[in-house]
Amino acid sequence: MSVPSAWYLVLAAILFGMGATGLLVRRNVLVMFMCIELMLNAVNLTFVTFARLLNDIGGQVDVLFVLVVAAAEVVVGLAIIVALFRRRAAATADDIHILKG
Amino acid sequence: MNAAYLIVALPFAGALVLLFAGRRILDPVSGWFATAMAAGSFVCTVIVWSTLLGRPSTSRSVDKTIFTWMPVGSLHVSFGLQLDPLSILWSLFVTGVGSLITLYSIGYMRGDPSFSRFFFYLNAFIFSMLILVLADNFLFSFLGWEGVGFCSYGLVGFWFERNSAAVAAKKAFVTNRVGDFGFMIALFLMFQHFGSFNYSVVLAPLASGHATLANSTATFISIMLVLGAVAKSAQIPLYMWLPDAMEGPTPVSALIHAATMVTAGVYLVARAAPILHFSPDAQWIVASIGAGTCFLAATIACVQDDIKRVLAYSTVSQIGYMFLAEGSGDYQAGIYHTVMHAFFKALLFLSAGSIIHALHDEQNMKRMGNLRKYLPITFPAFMVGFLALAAIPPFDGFWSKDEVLAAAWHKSPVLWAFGIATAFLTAYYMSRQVRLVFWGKSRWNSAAAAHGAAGDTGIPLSPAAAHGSAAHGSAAHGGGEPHEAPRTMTIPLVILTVASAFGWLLNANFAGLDFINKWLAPIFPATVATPFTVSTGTKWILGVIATLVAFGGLFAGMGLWRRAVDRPELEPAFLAHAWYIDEGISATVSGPLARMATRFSFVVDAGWVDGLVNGVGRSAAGAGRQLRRLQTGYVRNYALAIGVGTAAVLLYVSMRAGS
Amino acid sequence: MLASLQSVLLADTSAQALAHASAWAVFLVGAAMILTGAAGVILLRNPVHCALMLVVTLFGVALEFIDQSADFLAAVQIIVYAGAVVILFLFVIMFLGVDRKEAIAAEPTKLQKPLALLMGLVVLVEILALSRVDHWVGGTPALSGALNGPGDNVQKVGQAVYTGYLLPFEMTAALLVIAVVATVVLSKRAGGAGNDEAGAVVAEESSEVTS
Amino acid sequence: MSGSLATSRFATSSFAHSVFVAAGSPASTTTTAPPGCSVASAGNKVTGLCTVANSLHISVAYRSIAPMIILAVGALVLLAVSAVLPKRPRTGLYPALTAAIGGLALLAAVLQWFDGAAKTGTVEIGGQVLYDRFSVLLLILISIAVILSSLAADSYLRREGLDGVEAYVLMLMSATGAMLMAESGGLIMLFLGLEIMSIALYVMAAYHRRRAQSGEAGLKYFILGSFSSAVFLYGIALVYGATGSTQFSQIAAYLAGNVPANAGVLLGGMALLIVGLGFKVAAVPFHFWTPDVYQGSPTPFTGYMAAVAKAAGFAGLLRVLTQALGTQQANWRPIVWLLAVLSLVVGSVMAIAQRDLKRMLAYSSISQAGYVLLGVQAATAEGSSAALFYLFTYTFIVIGTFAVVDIVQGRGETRNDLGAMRGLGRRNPLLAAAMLVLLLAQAGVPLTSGFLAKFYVIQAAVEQGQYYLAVIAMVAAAIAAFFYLRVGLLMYQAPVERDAEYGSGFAEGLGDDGVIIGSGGGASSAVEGVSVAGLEPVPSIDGAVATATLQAPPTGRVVVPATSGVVIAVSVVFTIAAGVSSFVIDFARAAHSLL
Repeated sequence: MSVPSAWYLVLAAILFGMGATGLLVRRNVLVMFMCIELMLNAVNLTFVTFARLLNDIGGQVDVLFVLVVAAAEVVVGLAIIVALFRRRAAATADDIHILKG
Repeated sequence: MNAAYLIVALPFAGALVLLFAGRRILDPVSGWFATAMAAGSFVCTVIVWSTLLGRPSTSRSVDKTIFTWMPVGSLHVSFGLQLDPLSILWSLFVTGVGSLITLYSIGYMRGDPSFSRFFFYLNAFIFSMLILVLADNFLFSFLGWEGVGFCSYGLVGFWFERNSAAVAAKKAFVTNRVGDFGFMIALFLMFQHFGSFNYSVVLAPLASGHATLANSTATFISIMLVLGAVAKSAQIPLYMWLPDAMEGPTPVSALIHAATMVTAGVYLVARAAPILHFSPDAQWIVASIGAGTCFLAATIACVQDDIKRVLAYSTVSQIGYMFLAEGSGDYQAGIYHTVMHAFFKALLFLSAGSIIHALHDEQNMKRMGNLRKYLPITFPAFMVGFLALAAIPPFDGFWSKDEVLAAAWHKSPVLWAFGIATAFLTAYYMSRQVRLVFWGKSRWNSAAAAHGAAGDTGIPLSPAAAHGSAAHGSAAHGGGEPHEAPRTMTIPLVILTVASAFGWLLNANFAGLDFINKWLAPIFPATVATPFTVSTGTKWILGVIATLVAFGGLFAGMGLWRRAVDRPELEPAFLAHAWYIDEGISATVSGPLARMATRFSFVVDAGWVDGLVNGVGRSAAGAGRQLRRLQTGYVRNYALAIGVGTAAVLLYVSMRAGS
Repeated sequence: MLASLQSVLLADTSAQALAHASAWAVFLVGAAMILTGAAGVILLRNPVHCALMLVVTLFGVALEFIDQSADFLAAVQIIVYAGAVVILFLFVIMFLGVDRKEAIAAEPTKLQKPLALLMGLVVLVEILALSRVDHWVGGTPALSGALNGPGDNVQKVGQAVYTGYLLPFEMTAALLVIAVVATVVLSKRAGGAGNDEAGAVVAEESSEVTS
Repeated sequence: MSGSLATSRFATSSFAHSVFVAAGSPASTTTTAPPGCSVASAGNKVTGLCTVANSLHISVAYRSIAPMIILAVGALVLLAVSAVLPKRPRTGLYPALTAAIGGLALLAAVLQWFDGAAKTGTVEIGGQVLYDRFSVLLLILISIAVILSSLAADSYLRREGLDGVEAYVLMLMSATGAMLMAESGGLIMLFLGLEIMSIALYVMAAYHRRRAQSGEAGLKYFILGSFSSAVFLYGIALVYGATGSTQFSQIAAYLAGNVPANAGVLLGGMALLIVGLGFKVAAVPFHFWTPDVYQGSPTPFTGYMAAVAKAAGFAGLLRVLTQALGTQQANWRPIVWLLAVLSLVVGSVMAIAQRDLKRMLAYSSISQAGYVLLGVQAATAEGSSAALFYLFTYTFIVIGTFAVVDIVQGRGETRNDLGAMRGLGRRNPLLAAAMLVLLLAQAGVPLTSGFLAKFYVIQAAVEQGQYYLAVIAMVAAAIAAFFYLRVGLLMYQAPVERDAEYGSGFAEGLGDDGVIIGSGGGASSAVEGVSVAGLEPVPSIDGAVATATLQAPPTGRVVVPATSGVVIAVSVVFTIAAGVSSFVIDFARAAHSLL
């Protein structure tokens, strides 16, 4: 009836790829974290599109769970980041590498 | 028959006590305790043996389960002792020779700060070796196999503060790991094919002719088993660790690296005879390895200066004989030679230890000489051992070697030719040794003066020796004069001398005294080892030739080394360098390959075996270091690695989806 | 508001072409927002700007949800993401005082960036190759309840959540407990009271969404 | 928790555990009468729920999720108790309560084992829960891990001044998530369980407030974990699109009856699922987080993490691969094969190069994951039960090992290098003996559970004719033997105070060669400090430099806290008992009924 699903799915795939790339190239922990949100949104878009294609409500419910998980992840993640960076001026992921080898 | 449990329990208990309480037991007591345990085990073995002897020959195999272990599929592997002629024969000489050497060690190790640790190892070794031979399944036997390897590792590296001892121990350990792989793979194949490890399931049907085995299966299993045997018994191509293992204390060389552990490979091949029977190829491999090793090692032994290294190469060479006999299908001859060898080689090593002891840690034969005057017990003992090893009738070695050579002749005259050449060389290098050590001028005066202060535990510059000299130092020994060893050391020598002189009577088949043959007959029925006979005439001719050759070697050695000590023309460099095998392969490997390899930090330098052995450790550690660089600590790098992995997996499935 | 917009679009059955065109229009607008926002997140140097660009993407995704008759999710998307998550991001950025430009040039490992770009591209190409771009779907339709048909979207989602997805739905409570405990634990350090509140706020909000 | 909420909204009845979820559209189900909805039957522990509107039904079989509920409710009880109690409760209250809750869960799980429904295997609660012995065995495992870890954590947390209720709540919640994974009947459930477990573990990794390493571990684990979760989730979406469902049984049914329109999407989804779960079980090349996180996390939590996260991850992997995607075996086996080989080799090789004890154990756990993968990739019932058995034995071994490490490292986790183990044989012979047993078990020495575990997985591979894999596994085992043996020997060497030799010995010996030749018996020779024999003499300058980074080993007697002692004793006893008898593998055999 309207836009073919493939368009949404390719869009989602591009968004996923961008999110993944962003995670790998950015050094700011918070921005890396935002990139994870981008990836999760790509997945949500994929779920919704498949739900429409399959005429199945399940896909939409799955998105609901992803949203909840994402919210909880954000809380915990930001708490860890705050706990770790409270005394540091610059918050880049590269500043944290005591453990290696 | 309940004494059967005691056979293994006594040394085990001894090892445990010495491990946990050894430090609290005073010096000689722990040695006596260990000796008592080993001797008790020997007594139990004798009891079991006599019990079995009282039974008809067909029912001399008893399986005593200790406990049921792992369930594999529907089948339970039980750990038990299989008391049969083969295992009992081995146990007899393991415990017998083991007790004597433990006794001898009391004197030899006196004053060593790690005295009780040494005896812990000895008891643990005897226990492991007994498990190896008495186990009723291959898996249990493998435990013993690993156990003796561990004890050998601990004992070779006993004086680990010396770098060479540590390196030698490592070499022995890693070389044996190679063999262990073979054994383990054989185990898995065996389990896959038979569904069991038990001798009664795997071997008995084959031995009784109720089952057959495909040639390919038999060959593969056999080759893997032989790989294990070759590593443990120091045969080509894995023989290099044994001469280096002489870094250990001399009683260790006598017990582990001459009489018992190195014959584990011989035992394994004999045990697996029913499998080998279905693979002529594997038999040929065994025979060829034996022939090649006995000759190669004998040539190298001709030019060694270190008294123990001569004996070490000689051991490699003699085990080659045993393999030769087994590959030729005459297992009894191989085992006969094993037993005889245990007697005379233990005797030779212990005598050598006595000599080293007397000369305050001198091991170079070129700095000995004229010792017959000073060592009234050691000298005749060594001479008997020498005559037995040189196969001069009527001593031990002659009779067993005669049977080995007859079997080799039957298999192929080429194998026999290798054997007879080795016989000549053996007589030659042994008479050279005797000449250098006991006759000629005393060349040890200066040496003794230089080394006299080092102490008497056999190893120069070791803290053990330094410690020892404080207690029994040069003052007690009145300068550098060679002296006979204490009684704990000479008694075993005397016993072993008698055994080396008359042990052959155990299997004197011309007089109907072929006890070992008859005893082992139920283990090697016609379905396992195709019987063959060499006609009496041929046997006589072969025997006469062997005797002549042995005397030839003896006279050659005695004559050529009558005067000079340094005869470079008789000590060609290629032999002194052990045929350049180490160096040769080292050159190939460290040439273009090394240049390539260094880029990846795989360092191959010290020679073939060293390169291989250390290479395993080094390349693993080197690879580890390289990989550690990937572990940068930067979380984004890790994420990238996950990304790369994801891309790779996706790439793979895209190819699958595309096809 | 968004839901009503969508119902207007769907109600216009008399002019299918218009509906078609409007669906495309919504899709294209959404796609543009998504891609612009994503590009902004990964390219802009100031984290505050990144967070704002994230909102753009989130709105774009919500638009696409509406376009595919996921009204409820669109609403949740806006409320949870734009309303809570991004606010929290901004709060933390301000709290930590990291709202400065990132020195993108300084790079401890040289290969990281080119490899990262390459990997992103490779993964994308592979996913597209696997789907052959427009052959995405197989499967048996409507196993957990049909999407089309009578009833509105919220009702259907609710039904599915309280029947087949009951257990997972209940178990999300565990996540919220963890989130609360986590913030308490991690903010125990001396002088870090603000963090505590931030965690609690989000935990409350997300529990509202799910209950 | 779930029950009360659900009953408040829907009409309740009590029919037995059978589950009915309308598979068609709501319109079609109006004609179908909800079966059993009005029938009150004997299921006393079971509450059935029937919806009124549109006749969608769900019944909640509580007994199938009893251990999970016990843990979750237990966590809330703990929180409540801590809120009610005065400021500082009696020491040991929380760990005791946690262990008791774990014990209750264990009891429930053991009862489940004998439940007829679990024996045959049923699908419960709207298809979200697979109730079979496979799950139950893992529930037992997780309960045990909770009990042991809570006991082991007690002394650590008190020593570090971190005691409080939160750690135990997090542990219980993460165990709930792990149980959810083990019992999951579909990908969504699996994902939720994974997230519940992981998010709690992130916090646990960052739990030590004063250690920078702990925070770093938490952050790294969190970023990489979220990344892999997103990848995993995309995999779920793709599989959902390709098959139309996220339930394992329905995916399998669809794939059994149909050829997917485009296998590519399915395979892509499968690949991403493997990546996500491969991350959780620390398979190479998704392992990079492991050493850092294991090293940085509080030691008892590391043991817990290694046991539970691995077990749950493998449970998910087995469910997904063998149950949902069993038809795609030909496609996933090579991937898992490669992961197994890489994990085995990289884990062993890297462990040699380590000086930090926890880090070495982390790499060792990577190589252990390789062995479990060996069982997974065999794709047979034998392989699955071997993998289960491996996980079960590894739980005890790893928790026990980290408990010992915890005792040795001392306050502030300052003595984590291998040298800290030096002289343990004298400083506490029993502890050293226990550690030796656990190390030998990890090395796979016969008569320990570790040997049987390795044996079974290799056996499973050999049965599939994969001799190469068996050989690689054995080579890896041989390499691994070096570093386990190394620690074992170190414990029995004299705790000399001579720093220079000590430092040079370790820094160089380990760095260069990784192989220690030394005395097994622990002689008192003064020169033993140089018992690390590299090939070349040790350069003393480097040694002196290295000394600066290493601490002198203490020589006093090591005191074992009672709770940790119990944990170690239990681990050792189990390790030996499972090594010499057959009961565990019998359970594992019985557990693969659905696989």
